[in-house]
Amino acid sequence: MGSIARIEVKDGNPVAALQNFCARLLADSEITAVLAPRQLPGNRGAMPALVAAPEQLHDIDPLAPSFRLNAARMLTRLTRGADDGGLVAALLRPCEVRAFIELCKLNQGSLENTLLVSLDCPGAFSNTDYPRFAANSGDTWSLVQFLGTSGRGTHGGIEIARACCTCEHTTGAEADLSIGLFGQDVEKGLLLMANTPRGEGFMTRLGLPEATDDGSRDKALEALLAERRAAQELMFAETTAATSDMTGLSQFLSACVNCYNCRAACPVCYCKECVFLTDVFEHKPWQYLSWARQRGALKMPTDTVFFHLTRLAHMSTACVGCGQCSNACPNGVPVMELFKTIAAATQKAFEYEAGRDPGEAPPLSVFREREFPELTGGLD
Amino acid sequence: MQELIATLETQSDPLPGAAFEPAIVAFVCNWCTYTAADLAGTSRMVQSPNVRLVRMMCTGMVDPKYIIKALLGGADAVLVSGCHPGDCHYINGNYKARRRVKLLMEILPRFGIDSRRIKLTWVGASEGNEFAATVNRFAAEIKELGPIDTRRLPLL
Amino acid sequence: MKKEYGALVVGAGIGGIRAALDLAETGLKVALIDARPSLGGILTQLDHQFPSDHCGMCKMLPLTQRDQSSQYCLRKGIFHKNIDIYLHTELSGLEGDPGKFQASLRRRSTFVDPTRCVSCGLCAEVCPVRVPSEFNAGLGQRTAVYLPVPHNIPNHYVVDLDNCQRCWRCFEACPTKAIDFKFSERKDFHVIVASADEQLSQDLSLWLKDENFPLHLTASGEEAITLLASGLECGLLLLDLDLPPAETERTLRRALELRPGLAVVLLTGPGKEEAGAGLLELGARETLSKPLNKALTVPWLDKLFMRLVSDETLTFEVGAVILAAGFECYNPADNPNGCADLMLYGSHPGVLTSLEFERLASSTGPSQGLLARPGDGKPLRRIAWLQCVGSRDVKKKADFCSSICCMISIKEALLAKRLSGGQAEATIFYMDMRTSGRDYQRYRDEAENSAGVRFVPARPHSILPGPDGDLLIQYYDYSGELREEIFDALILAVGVRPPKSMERLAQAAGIEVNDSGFCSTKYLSPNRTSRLGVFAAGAFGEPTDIRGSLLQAGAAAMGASRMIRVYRGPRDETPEAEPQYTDVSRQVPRVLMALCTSCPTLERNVNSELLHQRMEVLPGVVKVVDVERACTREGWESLRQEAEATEPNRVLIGACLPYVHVPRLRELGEALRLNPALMDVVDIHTASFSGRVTSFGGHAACLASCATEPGASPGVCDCGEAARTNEMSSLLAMAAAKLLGADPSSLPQATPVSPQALVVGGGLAGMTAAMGIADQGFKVVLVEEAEHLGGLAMNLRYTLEGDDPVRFMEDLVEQVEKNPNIRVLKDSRVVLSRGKAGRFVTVVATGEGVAHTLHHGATILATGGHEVKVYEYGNRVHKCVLTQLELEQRLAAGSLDASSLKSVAMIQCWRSREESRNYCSRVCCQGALKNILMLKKRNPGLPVYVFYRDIMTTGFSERFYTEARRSGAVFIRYTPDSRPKVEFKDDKPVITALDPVLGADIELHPDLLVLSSGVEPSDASEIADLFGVGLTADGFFQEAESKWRPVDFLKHGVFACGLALGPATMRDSLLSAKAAAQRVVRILNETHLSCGNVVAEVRHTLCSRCGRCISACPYGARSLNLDRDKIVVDELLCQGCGSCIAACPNSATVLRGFHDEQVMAVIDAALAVQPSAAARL
Amino acid sequence: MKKNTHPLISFTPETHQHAVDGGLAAIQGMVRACMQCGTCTASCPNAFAMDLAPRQMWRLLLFGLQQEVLESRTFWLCSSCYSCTLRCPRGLPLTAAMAALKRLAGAEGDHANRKKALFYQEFMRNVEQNGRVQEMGFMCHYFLAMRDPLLPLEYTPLGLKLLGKGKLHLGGSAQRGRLGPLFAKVRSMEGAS
Repeated sequence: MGSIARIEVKDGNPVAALQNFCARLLADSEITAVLAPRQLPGNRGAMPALVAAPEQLHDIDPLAPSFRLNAARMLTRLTRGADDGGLVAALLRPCEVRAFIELCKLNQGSLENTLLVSLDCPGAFSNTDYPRFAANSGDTWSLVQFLGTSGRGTHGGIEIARACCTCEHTTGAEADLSIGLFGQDVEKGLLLMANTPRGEGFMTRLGLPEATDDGSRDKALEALLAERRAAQELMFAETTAATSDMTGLSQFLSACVNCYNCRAACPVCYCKECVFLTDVFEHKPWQYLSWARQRGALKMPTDTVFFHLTRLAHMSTACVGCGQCSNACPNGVPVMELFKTIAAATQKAFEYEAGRDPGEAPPLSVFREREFPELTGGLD
Repeated sequence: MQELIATLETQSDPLPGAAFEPAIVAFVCNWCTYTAADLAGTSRMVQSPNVRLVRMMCTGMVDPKYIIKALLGGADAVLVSGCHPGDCHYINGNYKARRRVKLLMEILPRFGIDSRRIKLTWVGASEGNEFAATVNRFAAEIKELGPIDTRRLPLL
Repeated sequence: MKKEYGALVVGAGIGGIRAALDLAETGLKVALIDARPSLGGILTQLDHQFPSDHCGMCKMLPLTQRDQSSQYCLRKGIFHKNIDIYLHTELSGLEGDPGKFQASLRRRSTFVDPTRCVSCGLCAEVCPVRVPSEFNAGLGQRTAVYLPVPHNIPNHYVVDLDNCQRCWRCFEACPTKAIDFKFSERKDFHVIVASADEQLSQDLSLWLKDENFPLHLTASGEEAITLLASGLECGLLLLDLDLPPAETERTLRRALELRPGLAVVLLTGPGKEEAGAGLLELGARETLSKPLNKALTVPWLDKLFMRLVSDETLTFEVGAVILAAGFECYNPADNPNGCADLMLYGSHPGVLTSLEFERLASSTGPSQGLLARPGDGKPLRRIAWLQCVGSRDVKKKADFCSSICCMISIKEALLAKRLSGGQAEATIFYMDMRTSGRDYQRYRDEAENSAGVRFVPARPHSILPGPDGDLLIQYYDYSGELREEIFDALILAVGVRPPKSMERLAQAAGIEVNDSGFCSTKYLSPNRTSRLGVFAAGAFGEPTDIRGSLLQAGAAAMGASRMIRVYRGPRDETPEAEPQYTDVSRQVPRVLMALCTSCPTLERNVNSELLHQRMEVLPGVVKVVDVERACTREGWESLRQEAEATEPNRVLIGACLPYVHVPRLRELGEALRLNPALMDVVDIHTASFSGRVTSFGGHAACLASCATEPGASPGVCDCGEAARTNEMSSLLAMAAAKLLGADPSSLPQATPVSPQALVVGGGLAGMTAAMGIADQGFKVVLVEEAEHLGGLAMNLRYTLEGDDPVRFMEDLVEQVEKNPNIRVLKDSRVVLSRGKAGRFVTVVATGEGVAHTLHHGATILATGGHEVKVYEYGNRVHKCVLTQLELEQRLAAGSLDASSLKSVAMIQCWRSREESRNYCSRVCCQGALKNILMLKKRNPGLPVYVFYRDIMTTGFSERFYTEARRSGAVFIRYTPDSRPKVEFKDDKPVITALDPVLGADIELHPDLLVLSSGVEPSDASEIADLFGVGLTADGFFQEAESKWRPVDFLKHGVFACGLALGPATMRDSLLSAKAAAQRVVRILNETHLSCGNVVAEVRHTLCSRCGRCISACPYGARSLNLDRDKIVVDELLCQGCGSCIAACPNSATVLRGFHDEQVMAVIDAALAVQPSAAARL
Repeated sequence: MKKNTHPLISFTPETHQHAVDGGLAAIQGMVRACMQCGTCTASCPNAFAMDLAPRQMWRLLLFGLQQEVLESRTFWLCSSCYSCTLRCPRGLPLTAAMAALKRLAGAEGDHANRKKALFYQEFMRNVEQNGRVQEMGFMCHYFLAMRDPLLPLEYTPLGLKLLGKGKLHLGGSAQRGRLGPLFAKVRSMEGAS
């Protein structure tokens, strides 16, 4: 357990306290900029912004329950191949931290060039729901109330995204620093915990008052996780039941129009261009005709199930369950439900957890000489 | 192109009540299993006609796409077969293949594709009889299992 | 027929193949011959080799310009454009001098025309003969017309004439008329009998009446000669020795004058043996004992006729000869002392030789890999191995160690464990476990500790039949306790013997053999025979394992290559041009499909019309033609003509045995100027043969329809034909789909080669390698860290074999320094290296601070090693403690007076063969023996005690162990658990140790304690990093493959040799250095290196540079170019395995010949439902 | 010595030198190339009764431990079946070495060894003369040679027991003298080896 400090909250405004925290970071000579969610005009939610000037921190709102996109991809652009020596401090949700770690394993970003700061995540609303939430209760008071419930229950009849309801990775201990909200009186103060040597270094330099762990965060977390896991189990069971055969899967995916937005929104689908959009899948007319003949009829566009199954094979071991796929789907296909269910299985099969440890190689990049004897009937 | 369609149109659906003959696509490595299959063929070993060999240089190059494509395209089963561990002409391709098959085994059976329809075996170049036996056993097993429903379903 | 070759390689086992490839790859034409009717030598029978316990022979195939040779399992066969293979062929004479030998060869006919045989096996089905199968080591039978190796390519039946009963059933059964017993030529085979014996003449004319040979009976030699002189086309002269001796001799001489090479057979009676022998020397073919009887004479004459008209004599002009005739396994039944019965070999089915066990464990063996006892079929669960059967046994004329059996037995024990699912108990009875290779000890340890193989140091002598067909083995263990154990089987680890044909071969090649019957070689020129220009490869000169055979073969190839270049002048400056192909990348695909119709089965079993119709409508197919007999030259000629008319840019051929056609595709490609990568051959023959009645991918319509026609049997009805036609269409459609998507663009540009080599390390290995390269006309830069050349070997003073290493090394240093092609950089080290095979740039810094930038095409790392420094057991504290090397030097310098010593003790394996130096150093046992013999020579009464674990005197060095024992040295075995303890009293060592034989502790007070500290490699981590190669846990270089690519690294263009590669004697270092030199010459000999047709490429616009492909590539062929931020492929390092394409999620990396589009189109074609039988047409 | 009692045998070069000077050297020479494979022991039909297995005896011999060697009864139990000689992979004349040890023990040994040597000598002479053992005659000669008046008494109980079972032959044999040439041949062969 690393050292713990306290981020004082003044005037019952944790957002201002975090803005202040960002300013402290920015004041550090090693930090060149801060990447953090910033409120969009018109209550549309928050999007990441790269802030280099402290005076521009006023709109920063890392606590807004809005998760318009996974910022891990943004951070990779800021870190891959960066060589000026400065660090970008990134305030991220745990799923963003884990996605970023996955992307770093794939050489898309670099942990060297960033200071990762994660925040305890109570969850967020989907992109379509957030404006409604914000319209109903766009003030600090309602935010504090939201944080107090840790995203449980409905807020003005609006539920947080299902990915968040079923998320068991609500804290980002993989980051250099993490900010503790759970179990805290967010109107008074937040916790800051150092998890890595780099985090410890900053902790010392930031000069925040020391704090002790009174166990309240762990207790709150435990209660939250119990609920989340139960929800997750329920989701897995529902999804498994709905997709237990090819007919079920087809129905599950039936609204898909092959727009590939899910893969564009997916933080760990790192390909410059999906293979399904390349010439590999530019079929010749006679091929379509021959398939149609073979099957009697051919659904157009083709390869929908093929796409989703292949995407599962490609990224399910790296899936962090952030739910941006569902968020991005224009047709309401419950993509997250499917992918998270399968990802849980594939990651378990390889004793792997996406984003857990930067030193852990992706399962499909390594092998052992002796493993999985059941595949070949125990024979070498 | 018209001729093609014309010929294809002469195809008829299987006769009702006829015995089910599974279609198995086998991705085999150039160095071991393909040569074993060739040996089985040239030695006239009795082997199931249900298998179509797709020669790969190494099982390590069998993309998960290929297996998914085959199963969605109506293959009743897929066999991936290469050199024994430690034997790979390309040092370690078979180990990589094993991980990929493991991955697909975690995914596809969850959608009703019976895990028995995906098989990984090691068959060395001189093991013609082993290849024939593997194929025959596999074909018999799949016959028992019945046809895969991807061919029948109006798949997306 | 007279052909010219660069080299003749005798023996097509792995040694011969390696040597032939090494020469062929440098552009020399090679004739590869083997007396057997099949390729591959003994390894065709062995499926499993340690350490992988499977095969890996294919790893020997060329890595650069690999499309010049076959790309399939090497155990099945090999093709290389520069190698002509002659099987069933023996060397019968070698005249002339190096550079221009005249080699005569005898090629025995197989009586089967390979261009006609389709390996259908109908001949064997009708053959009534049953003889033990050589392939299955006698476990099982074969017919007289048989497949020598069931998995060869090409695989044609052969007739074993010696065992043939002349029933001619095979001839009648052959559907393609491939078997030719020369019936039509009988009438032209005139037989002259010269005999005064009327009865004999009468008998002969009666007996031979039905054989159709024109018979000419003459009563005297004169008459016979007259007949011959008259121009009679005589095939055989039977000369009766009962004619007056002067007459017989005159007749023979005259007959041979008139008809050189005429077969003259002497009819001898009792008392004529001597006369017969004399005439045989004059050129008579053989003798036949009188009185003749019909049952023997007629078949004999008939077979003689067939041999005479079918066998061929070939004459080649060759620059050098490599002998790689291999070895044979010792047969316990051959033991002159009749001990076979003691082992129960031959009388008990549970007693097998190791070769027989290998066949049992093989899936192509008699039990198809099931470990069951021959006879009663009992599963083998308790198996014992008995080492040194026929080795290390002076009474069996084997004062040598066979070198291979220890590791074979360990491997077999592990194999037994694996095949029995871990149930088998394996016990190895041994005298010394000779794990004398770099990683062998660890292999043994794993077998012992992880797999539970039991090692018992004892030699059971009494093997008795036990209960239930089992075996009772009695032995005294080391404590002197008599033990009895029951086993299901006993495997005799049989040693090796020179080939049976050795004497004949040695005579034909004009070489000497040693006392043990192997080819005689000198210790410090291990690749040379006694005849200049004739080299020994493989295990021909000394028993050795695969690795050793390949090193020996590489060294022999180096010797031969050098010899050819020296005697034939400088290399040809205009090497054979690579074929130029038309660029068809902008053309619409046009596939020409040719279907071979030669096989009657095809016609009978397939609806050809329907097939044509289906194929013609396939996309891209412009024409479907029938070719008669695609397996013949005429067939290909007609195909070529057809292709020239059609102008296709893809060619697909449906025929049989696709592998056989690979060379022909190259030729067709050259004729059409079309890259063979755009051609393919599909086996439609196997499908046409199947007697099955099912269709693919749908439902078997025929079963239902056949049922409606009573009496119609499956396979005969039309539906069977339909099914076969379906299968065939599907196969062809798949291949067509693949061809259609083939990438026609030209390959990446060939890499120009810098014709210079860099050798790092100026010791024995480095200097030898440098000489091997320089002598072949290439420049070499030799970099040595020290101020003098020579390295470790400079410290040696004498060898066991009596050579003078000091003189040898001084000569070598002088030769190197004087060689105009070698530039020596002493006191220098490599500081930087970049590049790939063909083009390296390396910076070498000298001690004075001068930096040399070198451009070289290949690199040899020979950084050597040194004797391990000893700081324990009182060395460097007490003067009486020395290492073996120190003792050798002191003895040589005379600074140690052996006669003043009262006793000497030696401890072997000091701190080696256990972690952290868990390997045998290979040199210490020999070093100790050398010193013992020197001490004993100077002071015969000197007691010498040697504490040892296993004495590793492999090969012929065994005799020095015998000699050391005879000289009176006492050898005391110890184990790592009870090692000798050393204390010092009054500056003298006091050694206490357990003598396991007596079970008692002994205490020694020697004057001198000598420690065998072993060798370790020089620190090569920096060099390894610079050249991007690996090191083993012990710091030796990690070669690409310990058996099959012993001097290569995975990174092509960099090679290793000598002590840096693993513990080595001087001889070992010489061999690996020469082998490495030849590998380098292979690269330098080219002006450009081009990659294979199957090679990976990156589509940069799609690439996300995630680097998964880099880590997936087993050859290090991929890297991230930081300047351009691109993944780049070194197309020479890339071997086309496709690991990268499966690792890449979006097909940004592609493999030529296996694009995603192609593979998916093939899958579509495979799954396309063929029209059912009922609906056809 | 079958049980591993691990007695400490201490060597000094001096004891070894003594042994080499003694009559043992020649016998050592016969078995020097021994590599302790144990084939001799495994082949020996009498090994079960020996106090030292043949392999162990050769070992002691090579260590130069004359006293320990001569104290053993192993070589006395050698029945010259030549199995070991036939099977020794090193081709050593082991049976001859056994015989040489018998001779050495007879010549140099203590009372116990002389006793065994005489017993053996008389046994063989008896066999050579009679073609088989004439127990009565053999024992008489042995007692005479030993010149120990009390010795016959030691053997009386055994003698009576054997006599009772009809195992003692009292004299008279048709085979008399037939084995002479065989013994002569063996003597000449052993002399030669």
